[in-house]
Amino acid sequence: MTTPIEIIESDDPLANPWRVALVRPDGRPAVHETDERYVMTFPHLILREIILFQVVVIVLSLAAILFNAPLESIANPVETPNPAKAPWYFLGLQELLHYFPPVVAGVVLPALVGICLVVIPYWRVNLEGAPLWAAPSRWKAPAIAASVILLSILFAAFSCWPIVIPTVIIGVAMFAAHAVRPGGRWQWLWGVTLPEWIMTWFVVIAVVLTVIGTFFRGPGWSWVWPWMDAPRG
Amino acid sequence: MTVGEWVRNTSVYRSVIRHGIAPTNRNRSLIIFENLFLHVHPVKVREKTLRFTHTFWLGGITLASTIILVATGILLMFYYHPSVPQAYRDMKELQYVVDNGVFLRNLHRWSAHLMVFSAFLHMLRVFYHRAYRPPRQFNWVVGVVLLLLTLLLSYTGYLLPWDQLAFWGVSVGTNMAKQAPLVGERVRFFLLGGNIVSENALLRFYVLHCVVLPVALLLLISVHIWRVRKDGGVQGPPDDERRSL
Amino acid sequence: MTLRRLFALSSLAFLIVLAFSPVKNALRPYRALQRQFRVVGIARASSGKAAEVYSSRPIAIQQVWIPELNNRVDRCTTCHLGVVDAAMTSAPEPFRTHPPTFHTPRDVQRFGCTACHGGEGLATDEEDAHGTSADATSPILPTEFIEAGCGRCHDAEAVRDAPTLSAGRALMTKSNCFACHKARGHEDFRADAPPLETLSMKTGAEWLRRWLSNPKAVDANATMPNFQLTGDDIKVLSHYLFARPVPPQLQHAIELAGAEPNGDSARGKTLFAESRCISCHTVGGKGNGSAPELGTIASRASRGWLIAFVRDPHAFYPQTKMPRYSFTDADVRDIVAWFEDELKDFDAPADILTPLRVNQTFAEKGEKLFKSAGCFACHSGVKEGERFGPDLYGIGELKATSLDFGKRSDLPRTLAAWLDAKISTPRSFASGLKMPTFAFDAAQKRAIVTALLAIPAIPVPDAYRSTPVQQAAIVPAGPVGEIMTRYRCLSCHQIGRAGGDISTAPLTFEGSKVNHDWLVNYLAVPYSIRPIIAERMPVLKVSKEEAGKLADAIAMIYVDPSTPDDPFLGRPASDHDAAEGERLYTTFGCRSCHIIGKTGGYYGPPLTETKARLKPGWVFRFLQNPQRWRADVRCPNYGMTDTDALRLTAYLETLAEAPAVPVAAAAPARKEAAK
Amino acid sequence: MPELEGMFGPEVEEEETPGRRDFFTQIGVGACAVVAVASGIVTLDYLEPKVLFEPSTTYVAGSPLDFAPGVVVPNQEKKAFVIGAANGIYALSAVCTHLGCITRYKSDESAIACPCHGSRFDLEGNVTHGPAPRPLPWLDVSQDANGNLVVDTGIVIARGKVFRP
Amino acid sequence: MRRRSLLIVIALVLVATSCRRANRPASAVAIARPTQYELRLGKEVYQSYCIGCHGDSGAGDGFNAFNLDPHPRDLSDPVFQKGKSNAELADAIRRGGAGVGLTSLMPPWGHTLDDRHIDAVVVYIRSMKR
Repeated sequence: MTTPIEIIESDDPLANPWRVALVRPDGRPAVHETDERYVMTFPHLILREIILFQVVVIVLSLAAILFNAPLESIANPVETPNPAKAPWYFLGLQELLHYFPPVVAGVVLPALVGICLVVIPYWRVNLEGAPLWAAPSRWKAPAIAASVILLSILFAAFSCWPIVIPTVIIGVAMFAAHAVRPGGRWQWLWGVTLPEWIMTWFVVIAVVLTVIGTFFRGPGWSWVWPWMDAPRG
Repeated sequence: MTVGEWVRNTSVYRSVIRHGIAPTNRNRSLIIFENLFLHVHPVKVREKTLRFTHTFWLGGITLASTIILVATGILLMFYYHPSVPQAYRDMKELQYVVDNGVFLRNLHRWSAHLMVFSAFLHMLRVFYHRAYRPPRQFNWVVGVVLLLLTLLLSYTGYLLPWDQLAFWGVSVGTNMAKQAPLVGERVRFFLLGGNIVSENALLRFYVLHCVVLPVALLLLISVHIWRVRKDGGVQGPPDDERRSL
Repeated sequence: MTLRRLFALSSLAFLIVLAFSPVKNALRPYRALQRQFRVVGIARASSGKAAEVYSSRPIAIQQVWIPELNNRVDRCTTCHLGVVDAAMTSAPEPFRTHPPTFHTPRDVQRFGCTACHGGEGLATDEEDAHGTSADATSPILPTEFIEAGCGRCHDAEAVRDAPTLSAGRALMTKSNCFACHKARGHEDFRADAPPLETLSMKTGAEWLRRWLSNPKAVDANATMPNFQLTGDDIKVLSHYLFARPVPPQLQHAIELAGAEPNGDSARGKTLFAESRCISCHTVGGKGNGSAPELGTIASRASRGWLIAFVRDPHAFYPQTKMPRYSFTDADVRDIVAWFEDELKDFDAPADILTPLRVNQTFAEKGEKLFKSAGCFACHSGVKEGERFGPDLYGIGELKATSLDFGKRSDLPRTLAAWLDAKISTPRSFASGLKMPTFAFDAAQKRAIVTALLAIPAIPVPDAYRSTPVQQAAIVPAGPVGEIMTRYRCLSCHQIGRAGGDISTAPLTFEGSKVNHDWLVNYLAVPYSIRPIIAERMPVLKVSKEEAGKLADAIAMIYVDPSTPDDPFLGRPASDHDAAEGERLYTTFGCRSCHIIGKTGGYYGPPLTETKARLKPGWVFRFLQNPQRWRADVRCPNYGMTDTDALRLTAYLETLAEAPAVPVAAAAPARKEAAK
Repeated sequence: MPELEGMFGPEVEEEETPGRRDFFTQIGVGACAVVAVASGIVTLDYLEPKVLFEPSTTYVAGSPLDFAPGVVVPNQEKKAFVIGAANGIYALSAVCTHLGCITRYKSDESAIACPCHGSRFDLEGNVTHGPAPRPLPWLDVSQDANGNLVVDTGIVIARGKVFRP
Repeated sequence: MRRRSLLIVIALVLVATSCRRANRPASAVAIARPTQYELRLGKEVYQSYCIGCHGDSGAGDGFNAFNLDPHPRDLSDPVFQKGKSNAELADAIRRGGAGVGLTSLMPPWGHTLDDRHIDAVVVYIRSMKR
């Protein structure tokens, strides 16, 4: 029983019994590959899944043993803690509220993000996956530069530096990608598509805002350094 | 004959598990397709999808934390009364009286954070691996809705301990919802069952957290996972440009 | 690392990590303590059967659940297992029996533990239950302030077994805390600080400057705190106070009095001593101290003002506790003449009583300061809703984390330390704070902190509140009432629960106690009933007619219905009874405290004049239970039978001499007693 | 299905020796089984309430002097009767032995009647009429430190055991 | 199988020992000292009722002592303290001098003070030992 795993590569349906039918590439499901190594789901995948589950439980249990879930004093509608913070995943939004009118920060921007996420797979530019500078065109560079500058100015008008700074950095990086030489250490930068640039921009902003909201905001939503004692309010 | 063998020879055992235990490919295949839950898997998988960097197992982590959340959540419900001030006192009871209560509550809380976090990372992974492309467009949308549901679940659960953190977190959150033009006020009114965060709000959040949202989540998770299989299994990094349309 | 090895390892880790919580749970400290308690209990058990009870105790969480008391759940007895177990007296903590108090052990099921002690009743581990961590929701009350626990239910009374709490409450009232701060039960509080209308004719700018910069330094009896006013503040306040118009009648009276000829200083000195002014005032620190020090009175108030004031204090100061003595005009002139001769600050500058020339601009500034500094709260009274300082509601249950420690980084982060600092040096927390500085000593501070800690966030339910019968003092209307008001009987005597605490003789049932004729004489010329107490009732110069009216009213109104007029029920006591009573007097050892004839102790009043002074029914009831009317009467209860009490009464009723031992004979004992 | 055997290809083996592989598998499966069984037990332990918020089964019925022979004092809340007898005092459960309705005392007939299905009991709890299958149980009566009667509805005692104060 | 169970046992023991808390009650035989509360109560009672004859320090030199014959007991005397048990002291306070065969000048306090006050006074008297 010491024979190594034998991978059967064959188009013979009898030798590859999991493949019930062959379908054409333009149909569904899109199963194209015939030249890959296959292994039995049991035990290879199942065991990994079990281990994954166990590891997740172990990590969470250790967290549960070491750190108690927060529980403050009973809710008191007349005593507002300062600052009153939403759960951490909403703190980016709450931070936005600091800069923009409530309608913009609380409704327009989240709704925009939600819509954007939903429509991603239905946009051609997302599906093509061509690097940003792959197809040179006359209007592309000026349009991107204009967008970055306009967005920067727009957000700067609200003094929303946590958005302006990432915007400028991403903008600079986009043009830097244009300049990278193929074959160098930075080649991957050239391969980044426009949707990826936008998503990165969004993620960086979300992370920056959330981190600021979580750690750098004290009483009255004023700026505090997390390693200093926050003044009691 | 060992006890194990005897058990495996009983007709009851054989009515439930129809395959042998010898490590043959046939038995291993039967394990998969004779099991409702494993049936979502194919009998064989592409070896490279097992690589860690293929998916970073982020969907699996999210699912694992969901399972933990359901299990611990059901147990916690046994000791929870959605009323003021008993809800808060129940937290203390879990901590001081109920055996392992504080462990389960911690586990539930941290799993919830992990679920939000890993679901978000999962979405990013799928995006950067361009795994939303056809035929997976619909599953991407399902995933976005799942992320939203995850956030809502975490948020509704946030109020249930009825402590200062919960109360003011939810007050701030629902006031953000109030900003929506036209419907904002109504949405908040319906969500809270009133104009203030009160016992009504606690009950509504409880029902949403324990019934409405979990049912929706589990249904959509089934769709999501089923579609993973139907759309050709997990999709890793787009190294294979043949597949781009 | 192969997959299976990984699986084996992660499964083991899975098992170990998951086992953590149940094992930790099984090893919770209270379980170990309960096992330990079994051992301790068996070692201390008096019988095999008792030991059996200890050894069969289940290991389980114990709790006292009181739905009626804010749904309180106290699990303290999970570890403090011997709280009501008499066998655990002097056992090691946490098993020790609760020290006996009025409510323990009998009321443990009724109140639980945290109602008095604070702490987190739901908790089953030491740290959380005692709330020792800085952010604990409900820290346990330190033993030092434990009487605060009594005050949660006894929220409006002096509690006999809680002297610190009672002292704190009395001190807060006396210090006029409630003039500025709102507190439950004190909504109608009115400070009785003197009105300032006649100040410009009473004193001078220099004296006022000294007073405002530190009242206690001028007069140790001052209740006014130190507002830490700057020189400018004092200047503008002085201008404002001197600018206030004097009511014409008083102005007239003061001016007339100032123009009267000088009196006889020597006679004034005698009168002053006779009148026992030091029952309330002090002279050179000697005296009761509840009224101003008179040692330098002539450097404090002008002669005219003093004469006019002593003649009719109530016209100047309606809320004053000072009686209006029935002095003649000459008497007052003489007394003030003695003041002018002797009771003077001889080091003071000559112009200490020179009035200020008012500058109107300063006076206007001063008026603003009078309001902004809060002077008006005591001196003009405040309307409801205008209290100056923060509310005291719930101050006893503030969380340490919610307190503003301001600049005081030196303090421990506890409520008690914060309160203590607030009443010691209120302005040290931040600049611009307005609370003045009181000069409390350590014991007083402890008492006030105790009283403050007794103010709960949520009052206990009514069923648990001890609500003493709030009976107002019954003071008859009409002429007798006027006499009683004039002589301010209630400043010293208690009637019911109202009245002052200077006299040890409440008037509530005085009519049942003393004979009418004796009382008439006593009111006219009071003397010291108890030789060891030098303080006695002041000689108010009550006329015979007034004394008669008062005695009539007392005999009629202040009567205890349960005290018989005639304990002998119509069968007069025989000589034999009296003889038996005399024997009992010796048997009981009454002479260790009382004087009859020439021998006996100075602790109680001499009994030589019993027949003249006391009614037999009262003596009889008193002998049966001396603490019947006042719980703090020192005479022991001998548990006498009715016959014995009656015989002793019969004996005491034979005693009708004048006091055998003159007051002065007891002089050596006085100093002791004054302590 | 032996004919299908070939479709699955030969058995797949890994590089390890069977003994080692078995050992690791057994450790893994064994640990998982222990976790499964233990979590079941721990869950049961978790579900067992450790403290109860239930009203006490005892109550103070009053002074023994209040129970002259023939006096019947019902307690609606605690579902019991305290009855004075010639030779002492006893307590009866007021819960009908038929279907658990609360019986009532009819003073004019000196009987205990159940409003639901017409069962009747005499003052010693014996069934005199109706569907009740058993007599009303007698409850424990004792005296506290103040001399008051304490009834414990949680303790059933032998019939006829009258408490003598 | 044996190795497996051994491993599990070792693991469990490790877990068990690592989370044991050092929270042990004092030994069963130790006698606790009087609480501050008892001392305070005892002092209050003493100063109300006893100080007149027995004096501030218990030396029997109260202001009323001069007229008493026999003289009040010196409560701070170590010999006296050693010779009397707490129960005897409490009994003398409760029943008075006459009750325990001594002078009737020491009154009985049993009807005035309850047991906890008397016990507290005894505790306080013990603290006055020279």
